[in-house]
Amino acid sequence: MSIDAAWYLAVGGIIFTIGAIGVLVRRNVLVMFMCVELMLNAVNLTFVTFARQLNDIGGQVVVFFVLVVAAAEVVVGLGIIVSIFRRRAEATADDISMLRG
Amino acid sequence: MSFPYLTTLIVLPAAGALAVALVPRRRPELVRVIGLATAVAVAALSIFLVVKFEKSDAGFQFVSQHEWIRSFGVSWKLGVDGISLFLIALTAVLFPIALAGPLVHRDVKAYTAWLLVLEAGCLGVFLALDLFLFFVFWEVVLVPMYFLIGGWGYERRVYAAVKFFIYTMAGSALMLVGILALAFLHQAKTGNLTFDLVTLANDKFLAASTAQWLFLAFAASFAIKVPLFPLHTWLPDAHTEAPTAGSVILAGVLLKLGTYGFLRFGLFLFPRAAVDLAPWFLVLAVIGIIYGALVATVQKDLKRLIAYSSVAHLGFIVLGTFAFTTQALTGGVIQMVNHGISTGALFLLVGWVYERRHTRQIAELRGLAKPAPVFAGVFMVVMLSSVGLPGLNGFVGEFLVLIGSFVTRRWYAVVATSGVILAAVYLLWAYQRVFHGAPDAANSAFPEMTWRERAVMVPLLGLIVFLGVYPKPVLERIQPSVDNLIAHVERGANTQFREAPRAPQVAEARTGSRP
Amino acid sequence: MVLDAAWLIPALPLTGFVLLLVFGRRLGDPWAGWLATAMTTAAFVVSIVMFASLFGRAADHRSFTQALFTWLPVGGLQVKAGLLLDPLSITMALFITGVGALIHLYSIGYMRGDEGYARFFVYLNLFAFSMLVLVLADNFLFSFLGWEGVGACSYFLISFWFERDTAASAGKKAFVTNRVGDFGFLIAMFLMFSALGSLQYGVVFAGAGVLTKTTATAISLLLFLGAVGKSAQLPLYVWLPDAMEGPTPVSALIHAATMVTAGVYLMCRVNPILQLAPGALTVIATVGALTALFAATVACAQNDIKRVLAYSTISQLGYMFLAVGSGAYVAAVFHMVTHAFFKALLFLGAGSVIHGLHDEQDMKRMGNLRRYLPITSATFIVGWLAIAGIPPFAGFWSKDEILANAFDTNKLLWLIGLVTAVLTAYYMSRQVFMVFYGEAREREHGSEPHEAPWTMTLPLVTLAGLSVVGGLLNLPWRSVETLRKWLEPVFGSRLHALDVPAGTLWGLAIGTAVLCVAGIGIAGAVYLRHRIPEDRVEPVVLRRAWYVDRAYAALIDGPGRLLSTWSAYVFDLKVVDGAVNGAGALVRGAGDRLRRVQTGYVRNYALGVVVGAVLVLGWIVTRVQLS
Amino acid sequence: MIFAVALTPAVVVAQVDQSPINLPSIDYGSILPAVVLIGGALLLLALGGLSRKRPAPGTYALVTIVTAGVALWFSFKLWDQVDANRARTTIADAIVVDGFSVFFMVLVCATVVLGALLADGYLRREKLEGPEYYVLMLLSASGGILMAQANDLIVVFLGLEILSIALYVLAGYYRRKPASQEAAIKYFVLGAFSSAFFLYGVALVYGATGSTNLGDISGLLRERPFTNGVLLAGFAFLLVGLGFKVAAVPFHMWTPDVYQGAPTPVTGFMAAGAKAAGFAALLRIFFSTFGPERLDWQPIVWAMAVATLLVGSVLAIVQTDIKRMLAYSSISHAGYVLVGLQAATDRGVAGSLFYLLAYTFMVLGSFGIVSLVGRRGDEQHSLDTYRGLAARRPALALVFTVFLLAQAGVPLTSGFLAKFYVIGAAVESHSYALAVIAMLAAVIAAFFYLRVIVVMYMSGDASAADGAPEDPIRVPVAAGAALAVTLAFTLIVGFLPSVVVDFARNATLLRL
Repeated sequence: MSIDAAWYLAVGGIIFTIGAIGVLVRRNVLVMFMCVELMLNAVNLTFVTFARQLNDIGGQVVVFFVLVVAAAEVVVGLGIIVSIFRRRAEATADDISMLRG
Repeated sequence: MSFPYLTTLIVLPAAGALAVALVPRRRPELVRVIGLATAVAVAALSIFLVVKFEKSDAGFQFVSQHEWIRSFGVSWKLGVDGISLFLIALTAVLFPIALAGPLVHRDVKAYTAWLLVLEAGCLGVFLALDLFLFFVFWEVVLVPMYFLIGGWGYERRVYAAVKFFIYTMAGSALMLVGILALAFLHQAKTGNLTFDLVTLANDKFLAASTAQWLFLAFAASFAIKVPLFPLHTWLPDAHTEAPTAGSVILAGVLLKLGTYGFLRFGLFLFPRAAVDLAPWFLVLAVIGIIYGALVATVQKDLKRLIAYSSVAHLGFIVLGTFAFTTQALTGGVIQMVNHGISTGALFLLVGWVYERRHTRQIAELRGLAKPAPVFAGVFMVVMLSSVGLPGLNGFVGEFLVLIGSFVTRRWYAVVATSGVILAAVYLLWAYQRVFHGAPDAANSAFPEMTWRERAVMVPLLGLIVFLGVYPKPVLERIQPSVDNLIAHVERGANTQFREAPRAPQVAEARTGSRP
Repeated sequence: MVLDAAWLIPALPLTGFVLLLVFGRRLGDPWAGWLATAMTTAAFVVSIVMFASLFGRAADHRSFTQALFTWLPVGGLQVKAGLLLDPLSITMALFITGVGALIHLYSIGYMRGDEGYARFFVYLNLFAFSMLVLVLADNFLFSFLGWEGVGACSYFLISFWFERDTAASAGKKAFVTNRVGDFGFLIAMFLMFSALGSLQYGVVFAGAGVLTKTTATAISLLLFLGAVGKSAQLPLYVWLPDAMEGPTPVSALIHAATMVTAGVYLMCRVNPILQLAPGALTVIATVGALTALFAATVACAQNDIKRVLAYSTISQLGYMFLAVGSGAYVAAVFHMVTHAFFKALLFLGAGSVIHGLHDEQDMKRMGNLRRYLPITSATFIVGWLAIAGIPPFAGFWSKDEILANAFDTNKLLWLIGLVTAVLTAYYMSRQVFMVFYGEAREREHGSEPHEAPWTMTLPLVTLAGLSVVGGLLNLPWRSVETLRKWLEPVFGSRLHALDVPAGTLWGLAIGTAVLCVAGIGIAGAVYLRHRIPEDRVEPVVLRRAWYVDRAYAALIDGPGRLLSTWSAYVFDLKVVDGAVNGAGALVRGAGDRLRRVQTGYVRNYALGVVVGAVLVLGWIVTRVQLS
Repeated sequence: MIFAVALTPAVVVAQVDQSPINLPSIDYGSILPAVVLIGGALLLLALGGLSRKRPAPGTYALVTIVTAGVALWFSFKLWDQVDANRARTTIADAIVVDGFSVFFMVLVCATVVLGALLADGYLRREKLEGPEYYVLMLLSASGGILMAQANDLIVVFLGLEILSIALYVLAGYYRRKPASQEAAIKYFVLGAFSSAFFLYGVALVYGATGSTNLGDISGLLRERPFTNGVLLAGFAFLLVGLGFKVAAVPFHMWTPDVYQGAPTPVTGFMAAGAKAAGFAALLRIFFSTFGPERLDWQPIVWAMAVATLLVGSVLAIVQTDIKRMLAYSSISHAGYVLVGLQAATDRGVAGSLFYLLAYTFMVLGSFGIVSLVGRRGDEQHSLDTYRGLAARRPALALVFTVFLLAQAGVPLTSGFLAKFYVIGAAVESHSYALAVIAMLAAVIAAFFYLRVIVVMYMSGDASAADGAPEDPIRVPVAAGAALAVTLAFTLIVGFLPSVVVDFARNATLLRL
């Protein structure tokens, strides 16, 4: 059976949305970060789908770059998060709100 | 090309300011000397210009033009005509007086430097013939005045300074948009982008409504500076809180920037719009005359009182501006000069009162004429010139404005004339409360005018009398340019303004036999 | 040629003014006074010379203009500082400088020892200069210069003793009230300029023909408004009684002899325009007559020796306007001159009384002074008879001429004039009886009243003489109507020609004289014989001058102050400035509110991003549908 | 090597269905500035890692400055090339060498130089020496340049990430300070979040046009502008992503917190460099590439500009922390640059460029002073610290005043001309309302700049709150030099702007 490409796009969009909502609603920094990753992967899915549609390899190649970049982000991000939680035992994103106004 | 007098006129005070800034802090006397010397030099140069000025020539003289920012079509263009000539002289004369008159003890260096920067700015506004250049100076003026008020003013100085800065800047914000719009619309029509006043000076290429909007954009800024009736509230605060020199310059020069703007830019750039919208400004002007006088009557603070009197006096100038007759406009211009002299002198005197008694509250002053008759006498003369007593300078401008506007704007002139009565009321009443009556202990020790103060007042008194008795040399230099402007407006608005009938100038013919 | 020296007339007092301004203090008492007097006297001499050389000319060539310099040349408006010498102006100049010189002389003695001695004569000379400019100017504006100048001087001199609050306010009151009149003067000039394009007397009068009746009337009435202010007529007279706060010579010179007559002079000067506005003439006559009566009634109940004279001045000025209104310009000028003589005399007499009694002004505290002040009382009595209209004193003739003209033009106004004449006789007699006759009243300061020095008595005597013979100027016989003939060229046909049978005229004259005597009789009955208690004939309403001042306070001063206070402290601060500060507060408030959005929570910021994205997408959607 | 990576996708895209694969000739000359910066970064790493004893103080800064200087020099070389023979694309159309990109190279390199000058003294004062700071700065700078040079959305994305990731770390560089950490985490989470949006946008555009190459896309749109939902949605997401980087409302909320929390020199660098890079991409993508579609995005930019102007100035008024206040003011500055973009004319873009240049120097100067007044611990940023500064340090106060007035747009400073330029563009394209709003925003903004001046000059008691005398304000030579340069630029350009104005104009005209 074949599934219309539109569905893939839809799935991508939905996942992206879920990720975004996740960032909005979750308190745990790590989880928020994962949600961002989720969004990126949704984008990957979209890329691949389009690549298929257009029958153009470029879109698929992009995915690799995205993965690389994501990896880099993970490294840096975790570094930062760790350095924070070294001083605060448990902390939610909302505790990090001394700068405001 | 000839010597760039006008550029020098601007550069000189700026250089003076720089020089002052380089003098070490602990040499205030040196600072004073340099500052005064510069100001006097500028004054001398301006006098020289007045003498050298070709009185029959209605156009711009001593023009100096250099390219400045090519891609904006901006050029450094300066020029003088009859309208600006005496405002420049006024500026150049008032500054040395403002420097020499009141004594400042705190941070003389910065104070002097700012004053000189201010002078450069004011002269620039009066000299600029390029809209961009004009706007630059227009804005630059704010900064030194802001620092003078805020740095050397009285109790609520910060509030006053910020209010002054923001209020006027709000006005010029609109003007900037107006300037740009004008330039670009002109470019759209003619293809070349320029901010040259003379090139842009006719709104033929604009739709009537557009011209009116642009005019209003300019007018907003001028009306605030003047200030016209509902936009005046920054003035009393600024005047009251400013140091004496600040008030002198504010009243003497800065307010004129607004009225000058109306003449040089409002009428010149948008003749049609100016004519169409004239009624609105006439109404505001007349309201200002009456309202300012009414409010001045019950002020408790001398400086506030004079500030409101300025609102009234400036109303006359605006009235004259929008009456479009030779007499009214010429009167308006000379009234600018006269108001500068008289009100400047008044603020100087009030400043000295404050130096002596550390109060400006009318209620706390009384019977000063007893201990200080000369002071009282001088104050009396200045006050009468401000009341508009014939024979003193104040009368000339007011009378010309009124008789001129009566020809075209009969009822406005009539109402405005009643302002003359009110002027007498508030000033005489104030004088009575301050100088008449029996002085109490605090006031009976009021020191008499010092020789330095007399020396400072002499030139002002001289001008007050001279301009009142023999204004001819001034008038005959102003009039050609004014006629020129009126003709320009008539062309632009293609109308013909009413003129008083030309009477045969042969009074003798009938009344007398002159062998 | 001689007339070219005309400029000297105003120039001399001006020089005096300048010199005194600079050296006055060093000259001091009495030299400053002598300098001033010398200057005015010199001016008087010059005036005589001018008069002579003018007199030497043929009647229709007795006019000479001299342009000094151009004052205000702007386009069509070409105002020169020019002098016009013609019978009218030279007449004015003569009695201004003449009486002026006498009063200067008087002041030398009167002001002795005053710390403002030099200052006083500075003002006095300045006044003389301004007054001469007023009458000699050859155009309205230059005249106006003098007009305002005398106003200013009267302000200075009324509030001369500025430490007295009453004096200070009186001065201010005078200036401001005059300004109300000047308003009229100014507008009138504007009208003339916009209609005729000039302010030159010659040009205006020559072209007056083209004026519409309305314009002419408007100009006349506006000028009259000016005159009303200057000459203290209803309703602007209020400043004159208060003006008595000034030194007595000032009252004599400015507020009796010269300045207050400026209004009359102006009206006479503009007679060509008045001629075109019969309505205006009626108004002038009526106002004059009413003022005359009104002031006379008030004068009957005043106790301040100077206030009585002040009201009497107002009343007499009313006569002059009655004359002007009836077209009897010569009569007006005639009365102006004689009045200058006897009223100056009366004031100076009063001054010497006050001087003698150490600044006592209340007549209730005087009496039987003729014992102590022989010269003063004698001269004062002359003045009294003159003003009371007893033949052959000067007042009789001039007043009679006015009444005759009034009788001819308007019976009602004539009647008012007649009543006023009687009242005048009455209240002046009242004054004389209270001051110089009856028994001496109690005086707290025991020192005997003393006669004044010669510098003061000489002017008294001179003026007394003039008050006796002044009538000769214009005796009502065609052959000897000197003044009339002299002024003919100025008024020409516009002068009202009496056509009343001589018999009637005689009847009127005698009748009036008799009634005046009767008035004196009544006064005698009350104040000498005490047949009637005084307070019966001095009702409060009269003592309070019909409550006019109070009405002004209630109707103008009060509301005006209220309006000012409201606009200053409610409208200006709360509304106008409130709006400005409100704008600022608004922005700040917005800032504070927006601030709350910046919670510091990451997720809220993310929400911001998302919301933004959604908005943008929303817009996109609309675009898509559009396409 | 990052840029090596950067090429490949373009290669692929460019040469679909074509075997054998032949790598394109890589014109290193065209990307020399970026290469130099990265080279410098590596050199520093080596220096830091290999040298046994720590080098003389200031060595790192020196190396950085030299590197940036060299890069700057190369940039000017490129400018000459461009000037001589038009703009060109190289490396398989993935990179453009045109006036526009060179302009930003110059801008970014200058930022690095000044940033290094300011950082040196700061890091020593705060005991934070070490090569990492400079390495990160250089890397993120290279990212910025890449964004400006990119001719392919993917390259833009890579540049964006290189820029951002380095900045995340820099923001948290002051490890001991919670504020710094908080700034880092916030910036990081939101940055990643927004770049996800950006990337999604790229994907959608790719889907709609079949290419990520800006040249191809614009070619496509130019022949038949089409409003296809996917494409427009793509715009939308790109706008979100870049709007975040340039701190345009409503994507601005991170700015105040991060600017306040980050070490002050970093804030300066962020405000100048990052913003510039963001705008480089924004201007190129929307003006050049999506130009034909302007009717669709102009209104959005209009709304964003207005919101940015007003929110920035209004919120700045109520701040009491100077860094935070300057953060908001930088937001409203972004608004002005957007005004230039909204005009969507050559004059508009030139205006934006000029504005960015002027702004860079003003803002670096301002934050430079703030970092000095912040004193040890980088804590003293409340307005009260500035009370009576004029009395204690007149020169410093005066310089700061100049920067503040310049930001307020007072004539005879570069700030005025910048405003004049963009407003002019808006007026020229008849968006008068926007022009007026912008000017009014300027008035509001003036209010809080004045507030600082008031505090420095007019709140008399110099003694009060005089930052503890035992800890006076020290102005290191390097920082002094940086201030001198920025001041000179602000004033000279304010009076004789022609050179710089023409630079901006040509940069726009020599655009691909």
